[in-house]
Amino acid sequence: MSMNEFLTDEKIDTAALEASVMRPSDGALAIFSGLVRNHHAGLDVESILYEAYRPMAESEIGKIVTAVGERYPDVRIAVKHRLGLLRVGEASIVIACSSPHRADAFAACREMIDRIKETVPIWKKERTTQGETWIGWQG
Amino acid sequence: MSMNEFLTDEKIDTAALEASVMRPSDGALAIFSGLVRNHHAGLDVESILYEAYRPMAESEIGKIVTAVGERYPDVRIAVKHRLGLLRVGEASIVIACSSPHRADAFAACREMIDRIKETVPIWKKERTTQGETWIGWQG
Amino acid sequence: MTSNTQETQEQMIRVRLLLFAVLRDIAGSGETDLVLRIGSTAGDVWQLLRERYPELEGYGAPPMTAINMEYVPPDTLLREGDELAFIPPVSGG
Amino acid sequence: MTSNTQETQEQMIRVRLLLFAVLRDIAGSGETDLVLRIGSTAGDVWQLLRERYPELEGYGAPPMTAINMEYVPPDTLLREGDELAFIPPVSGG
Repeated sequence: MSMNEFLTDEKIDTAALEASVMRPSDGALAIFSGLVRNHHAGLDVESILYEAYRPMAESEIGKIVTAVGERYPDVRIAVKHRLGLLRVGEASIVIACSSPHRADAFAACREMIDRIKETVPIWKKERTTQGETWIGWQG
Repeated sequence: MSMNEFLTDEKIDTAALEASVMRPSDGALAIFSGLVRNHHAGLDVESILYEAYRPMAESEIGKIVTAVGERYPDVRIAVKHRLGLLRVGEASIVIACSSPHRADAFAACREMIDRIKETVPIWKKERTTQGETWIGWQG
Repeated sequence: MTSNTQETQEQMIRVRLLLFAVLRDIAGSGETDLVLRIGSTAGDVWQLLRERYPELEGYGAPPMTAINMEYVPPDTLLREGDELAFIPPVSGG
Repeated sequence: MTSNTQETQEQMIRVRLLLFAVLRDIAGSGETDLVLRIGSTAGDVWQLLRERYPELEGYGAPPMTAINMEYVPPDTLLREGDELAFIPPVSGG
């Protein structure tokens, strides 16, 4: 596991991710981008700060790539999650899944984002017009 | 219906498609690209020629965009299908679906490509090492 | 595919036939102007094509049929000025 | 959070505690070295945190717990040199 395989502090280079998965045998490429929205829970969002337990987040994303790759052996998967301060409209995550056939590419891409949102130790703090809040903590 | 809303003879500009659908309220962007594969039915594919009944193809894609948009009212949809001679690895179609939430973006993107493959009058002729064949015709 | 010159113009309609992809290759031409008897259907034109082009003999039923860029059943009556297209199985995407 | 200096070093273990996001903000620090009795569990450390930080009082059960970057149940025994992290509900993606 490289320390910077799946996490980045820079704008995500979607074209590079795509190029890293596409093979001549692929007929389908599914890309998912998570974007910073301008609203959440009725509030106007100005920006989001993403923070991670970095080595564990790298490890957990790696496990998910492996697990989803085993379920869809024809699919090649790449993923980058951005950390730091993001503005509305910027991508926090991009997942690229290429496959000979589209059903697997879509399914793998969907499973990737669903699992990443469940277990990877990354947190976001929203800055809204009402102040700053860590999302997910009910304290 | 513009004559060149959904069809193009040029390389598809995915970034422009993305930009055309993304709104500040969107948290998810799903992109599907159909790629020319290097194999089909056991043969090595060198290139594919795409041909369309152009005005009807524009009309049919427009109907699909409308129908899928009605099923997923929060999703904004853009699509381009390329015509002419394409090489292995090039994109024949790109569909971009943005939405506040990812489930709708994925579902709309998947329905778009499934429906386009069913009814839009576009045909491909594969050039393989064994010669040229129109795909789909069992004559 | 040709007009019957014995009949009067009032009993005839003009239809533009479009053929694509494998059908155009078989017919050698993508666009043909037809003069047909009133009452002719899209399916009747398909039968004319089958009689002219032996490659189509195996296809009793027409492929998908469009009139004026809308899919229609093959028994749809043709009208003056219609644009008729036979749509081989599509393979876009 | 502090060692009991009455006990010998042999009965104690050193553990590095990592806190993230809202937990770090509450604790005021993201990394703390703990000296704990042998036999301490991750859950025991969570109870220490609750006693020290009133903001955590409502949370009897710890959030997700990781030792050496692997999720574990809260009753997992800590060992010398472990890296312990409490993982508030994640919100990545």
